[in-house]
Amino acid sequence: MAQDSLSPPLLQVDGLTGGYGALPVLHDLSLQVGTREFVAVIGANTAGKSTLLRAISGLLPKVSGRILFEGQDLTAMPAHEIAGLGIAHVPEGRHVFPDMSVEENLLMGGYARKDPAGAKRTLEHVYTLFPRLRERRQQAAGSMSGGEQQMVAVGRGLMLEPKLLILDEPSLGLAPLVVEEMHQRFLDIHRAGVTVLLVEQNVSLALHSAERAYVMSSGRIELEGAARALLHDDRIRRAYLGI
Amino acid sequence: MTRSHPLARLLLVATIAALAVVPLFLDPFGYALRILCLMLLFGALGQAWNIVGGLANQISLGHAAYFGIGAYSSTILFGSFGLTPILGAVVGAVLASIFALLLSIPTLRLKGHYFALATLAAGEMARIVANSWTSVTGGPVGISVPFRPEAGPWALQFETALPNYYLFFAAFLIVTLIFWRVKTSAFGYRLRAIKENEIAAEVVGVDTYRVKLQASVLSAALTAVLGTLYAQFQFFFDPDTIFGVATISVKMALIAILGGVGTIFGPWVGALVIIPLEELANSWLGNSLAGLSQFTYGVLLIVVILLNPRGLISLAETLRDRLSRRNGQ
Amino acid sequence: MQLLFTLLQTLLDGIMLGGVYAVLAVGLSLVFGVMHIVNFAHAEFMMIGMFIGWLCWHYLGLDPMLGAFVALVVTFFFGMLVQRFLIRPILGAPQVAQIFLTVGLLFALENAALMIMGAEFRSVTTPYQTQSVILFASGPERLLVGMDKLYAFLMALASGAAVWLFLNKTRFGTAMRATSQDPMAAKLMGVNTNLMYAVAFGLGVGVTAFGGSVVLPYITASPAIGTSFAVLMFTVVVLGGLGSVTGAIIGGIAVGLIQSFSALVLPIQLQNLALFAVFILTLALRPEGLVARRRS
Amino acid sequence: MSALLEIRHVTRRFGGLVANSDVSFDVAPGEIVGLIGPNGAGKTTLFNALVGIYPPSEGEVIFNGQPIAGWKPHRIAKAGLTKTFQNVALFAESTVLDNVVTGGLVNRSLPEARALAARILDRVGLRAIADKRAGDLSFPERARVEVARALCTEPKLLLLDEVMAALTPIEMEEIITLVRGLRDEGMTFVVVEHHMKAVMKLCERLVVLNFGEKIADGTPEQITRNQKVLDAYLGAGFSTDAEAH
Amino acid sequence: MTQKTKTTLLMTRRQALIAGSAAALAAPLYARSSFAQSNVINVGVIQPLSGANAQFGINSRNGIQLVADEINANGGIAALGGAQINLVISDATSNPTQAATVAQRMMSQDNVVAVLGAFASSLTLAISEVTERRRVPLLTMSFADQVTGRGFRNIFQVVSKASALGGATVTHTRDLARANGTEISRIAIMYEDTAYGTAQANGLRNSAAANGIEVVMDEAYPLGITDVSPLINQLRRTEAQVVFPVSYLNDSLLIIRNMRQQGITTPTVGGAAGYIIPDFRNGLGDLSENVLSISPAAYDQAPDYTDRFRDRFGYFMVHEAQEHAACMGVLASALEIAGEANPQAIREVLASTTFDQGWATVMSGGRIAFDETGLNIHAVPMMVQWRGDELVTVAPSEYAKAEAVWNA
Repeated sequence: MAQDSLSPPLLQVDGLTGGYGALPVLHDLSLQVGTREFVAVIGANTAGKSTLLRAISGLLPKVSGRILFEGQDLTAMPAHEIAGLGIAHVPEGRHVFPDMSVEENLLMGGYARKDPAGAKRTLEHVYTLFPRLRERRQQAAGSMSGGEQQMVAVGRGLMLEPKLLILDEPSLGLAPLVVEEMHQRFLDIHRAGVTVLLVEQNVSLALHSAERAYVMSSGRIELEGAARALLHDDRIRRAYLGI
Repeated sequence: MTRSHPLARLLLVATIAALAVVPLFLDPFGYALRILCLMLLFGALGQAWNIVGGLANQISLGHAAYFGIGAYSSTILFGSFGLTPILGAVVGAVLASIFALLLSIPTLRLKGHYFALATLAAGEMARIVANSWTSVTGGPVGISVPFRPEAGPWALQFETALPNYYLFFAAFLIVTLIFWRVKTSAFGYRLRAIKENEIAAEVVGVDTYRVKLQASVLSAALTAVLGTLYAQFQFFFDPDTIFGVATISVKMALIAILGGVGTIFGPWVGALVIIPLEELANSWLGNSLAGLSQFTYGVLLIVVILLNPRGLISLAETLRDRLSRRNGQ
Repeated sequence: MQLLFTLLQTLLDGIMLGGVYAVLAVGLSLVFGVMHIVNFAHAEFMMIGMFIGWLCWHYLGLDPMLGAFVALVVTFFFGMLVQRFLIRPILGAPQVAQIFLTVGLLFALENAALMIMGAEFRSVTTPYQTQSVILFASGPERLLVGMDKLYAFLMALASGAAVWLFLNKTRFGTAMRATSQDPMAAKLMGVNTNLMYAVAFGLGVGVTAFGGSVVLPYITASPAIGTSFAVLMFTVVVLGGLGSVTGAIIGGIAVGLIQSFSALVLPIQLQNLALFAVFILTLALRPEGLVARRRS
Repeated sequence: MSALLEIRHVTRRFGGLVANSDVSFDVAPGEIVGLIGPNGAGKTTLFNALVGIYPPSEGEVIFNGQPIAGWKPHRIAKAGLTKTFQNVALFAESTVLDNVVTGGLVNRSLPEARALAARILDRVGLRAIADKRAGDLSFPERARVEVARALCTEPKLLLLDEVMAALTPIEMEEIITLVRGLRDEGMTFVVVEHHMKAVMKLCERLVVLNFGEKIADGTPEQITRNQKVLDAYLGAGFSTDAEAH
Repeated sequence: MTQKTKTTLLMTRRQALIAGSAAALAAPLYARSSFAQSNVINVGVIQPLSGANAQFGINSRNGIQLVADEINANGGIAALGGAQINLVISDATSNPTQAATVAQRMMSQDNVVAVLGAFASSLTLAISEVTERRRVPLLTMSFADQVTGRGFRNIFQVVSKASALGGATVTHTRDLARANGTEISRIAIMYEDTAYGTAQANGLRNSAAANGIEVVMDEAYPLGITDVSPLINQLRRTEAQVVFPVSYLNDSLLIIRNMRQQGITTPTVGGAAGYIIPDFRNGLGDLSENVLSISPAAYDQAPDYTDRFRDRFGYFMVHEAQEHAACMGVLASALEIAGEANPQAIREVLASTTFDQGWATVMSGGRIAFDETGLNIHAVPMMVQWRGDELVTVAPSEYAKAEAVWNA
């Protein structure tokens, strides 16, 4: 479960500082994700979790520090090239292409693939994982329910056959049953060999799914540890409910 | 204004004094005086546009409609009934206000590009009406202001352009003053609130629809009065010119925007730059190669916007901020 | 009987004309749809296309229907350059700046054309300009369509279909649509959005230039021709819904029909008055256009 | 005492999406009510429905004895109900002072509004930055200007939407003192806040939304023991695990 | 009007003083262009060199340039010691405000003795408001009725009024048809809704009424019309014997081609503008053969002169060039007679002389004389007809160079 300490991590973030305007949201933040690991980042709203993910996938213009993926420095790389390295980022709020059909959305997910021919196979795989999407393949993604849109967003990320799958708040606004279902899929995906970095406000789910977790607050990492251990850590409960 | 620097105030007084005195030393029939007249006219037009375009950020590209209504109203009333253009201007202002009210019903909730396009079309509609309604407007041939020296100054007709100049000067100062009053009054606060965040403005109690309507009507009425002054200065106009998209609507907006949209001195700077620039381009390049002057004009426009999308006056503001900071602010 | 023929002929004229408006406006719609920029200089690219078509006809003997392809290619690359150096820097700027930069571009292009091509009206001569197809005849009444209009209409249809296919059936086109709908997500998929913007602008002006060449057999080229089409193009695009290809086609046909049918009840002189009234009302009542997008 | 605000079966739909469903509760004069719930629970939507930005699709809102559902926001503001914005919606190009003055114009003349704004700036602790451009402020400063602008409309009831996000504990303490003080002068508050510590400290009563529905209403002590609330916040399973521990 | 000039003279002493001192201060600036010091006479030329009318403005400029160059090459104005004509040419940008500003500039800075221009009547009317007040003669070929209809003393129009052009179109057409055994009783008029189109259509309409001819179609259409089908559909349903389209080139081509498409062979008589320029022939090819049009002047009336234009510029002397050349010719003659480069002296000569020398002879009748409104009393509208690449005068009979072909 713990990462192999001998091999270098898949993703390594060192001393990351950055934000949108003059004021940094992230302060000297460091974390790492090993190959085939399932890592969660949890923390209250405005802790800077999404900002961290945006920095990794190149959407944040001004960052200092270092982000290494398979030894390659991402800090100066434009977002569209980062996708080509095998990082699929499923953004918060789903961001499906609303006027496109489900299938078009999914195919867009494979846009950066080196082997466009393999997309067909992956599409089948995604449909197997989310049968609902197969049923609705011709429907405009914007007209679907929140849960279905989330499936599209995740499926779209998988279409890249990513080395690293970044999931930003995938349970936001979804009904509890759908959330459970979704997390089962994440576990399936991880079991199939994909490295997962998950940001999740549902602490319980996040810690049940992940192997290891970071707790963020005010743009810094406050805690780090095995997910199971954190699950029983009273500090988290206090941080969230203020009791 | 509250933040004005003493140097700026001095500059302002000096400018006004110069504008008041300099024409006395110019050829009263001359070219220089005409250019000054046009600068003041278009400065005032830019300022009138600024009330709705600058303060409320409703980018109108149809203000020529009001300008034309003002020009046609006074000219037709003067020609047919001998009504003094002073009253004609009032009628024009009322008609332009009504047009603004009617136009606001479908357009006032539109924003940005959509508002610009709708007003553009409205200006064109006014032109088509003036062009087709030959029995009233004289149609496409245009209309000449009848010359009636016997009517005296009541006809707003003068042998030299000097009285016209002072009329434009007064209009320019009055419109500027109105703009300043609007901007610094409760009304101005509301307009700026709408410009910067319409929903937030509503939530803190601004009746956005009503405020925008008031601004449109005020701007339309002022523009119409300037239309009358223009007619009495130019003596001849036709629908294509007076309702022109490029010659009036866009130019008005351009003057306000190039100078610095929503600022009190924006239209001053805009008129000061654009009118002479057009003239210089025309007089230097007008005959060297057909189109070169207009081409240069277009390129300059592009360059200015690429260099500073917020307008020329923001350069001055940066300078002023630096000055005031040095003064220990 | 005569009334029926009149109505049918009017319908036919409106559709033929509307098809041409559609191809002229598809490009404008594309540019707006992908970049959310209203390009006031767009009609100038039609003028450029007309001149390219005319030059091809005059010097190479190419029919304008073929010259249209040359116009498309040339303006495509020209448009990419314009996008890179003029439009991209103002993508995030206030709308006023966008409006007036493209107005400046309008002045510059029109007068550059005047300097290069001179002020003469340039017209082509083709055999089919004076021919027509009689679809139906009964006694003195005839239902006919001019060959020049028919060719232009078919070319318009073909190019509209090609753009549609490009956007919907190719990988690149799909990426372009993705960029228009959610540029952030598109970036995450590995789409070079800057490239998409450049290509969308190039293609947008290219298709309009194509349309310019296609109408050359019945509209004369001159540097000022763009201005007379500018408002018309915007009307088409707004009626159809800014940013949608099918919308532009439907908007084009709608404008064609409004113009041709208004001539039955109003003096032709007022045909644009009717059009603009419809235009403003559409903006007010359905700012998303007659063809609403599926997004809720 | 009768309620200042009565929310009766309010439902708000966007197309097919139901953002609020049959929400009912009252706010008494002088109360500080916390409105909490996980992200996406519909708290901001409810605020927007109350102040008229997106009026309720169904249901009634009685404010100060008047049915206000369907009124335009400016009229509701004039009646004494306004809100702050979660993603601060200041007039960015205007100064802090001008932002606040604008709020004061709802029921006052400009000079009066200026005087009031000056007093409010003092009270909220913004006097030193009164002439700064609002767009240049730091996030915590902006949140305070939001509050000051809303206060300048002299509301009877103020809806505060996450004004304490990203504040330091000391700054939070200042806001809490401010709100308490204003309450003591007769104002009423409904507060949406993610920072639970602050919510628990500030509010006497909490209303919890989840998936657009009200799931709990009670004192902070009751709420923290409410299983439904714990499930909503931490996910089913967390609390049991913690309890077992 | 006399009142007006009187008041002009009533410049107060103070103003005169100020103006004088200002002029003295500014004098060095004007030195380069002052006619008093060097032997150069400045003549203002204001034309639309850009915008929609640019082509005609450029043609006009070419015509004027040709004449001025000839005068200068032949030793300039003899009466002024061989003074050279210096053309001060400016672009009116198809915008009347700009045209007036340019006129003002020429008078203030270049001391022009006269202004020539400006093709479009809207521009000319705007310029005339300035020239009238500055009392500088304005010579023009614009023909809207208003140009000479306002009692101005300093405007001189070398061509007939639009109403006269329209009238002549109808009468000449009737006569030509009658000579071929057809009596015209029903006509159709279609015109663009510009100053030019409306004015000429007015003449057509009035003349038809005066001659008892029924106007069965009378339709204005917007400038820049993209589809003339509705017009031609309407024409098809009328029983018109002749159609009179008044339009610029684009619409002319559209109308003729669309008529041909619909198989309509109704004889077409154009209203100058688009119908009598080389581009009409270039655009229509053989279809242009035998198309009739009215023209304010015809180049085949004075081939000796107009061929020089063709030699220099490579196309036949279009009417606006010819008429503007006549303006320049008249002005040169007036300078010779006046013997001084003084605008008012020139005005007096223009108002009182019959010009029958040099380029003044290229106008119909071979001479030019202005009546008290400034209208050339010898101007006669010509009916011209396309023969191959050339236009030939076919009416009135005393000017005809060939027999008209009816029913083209």
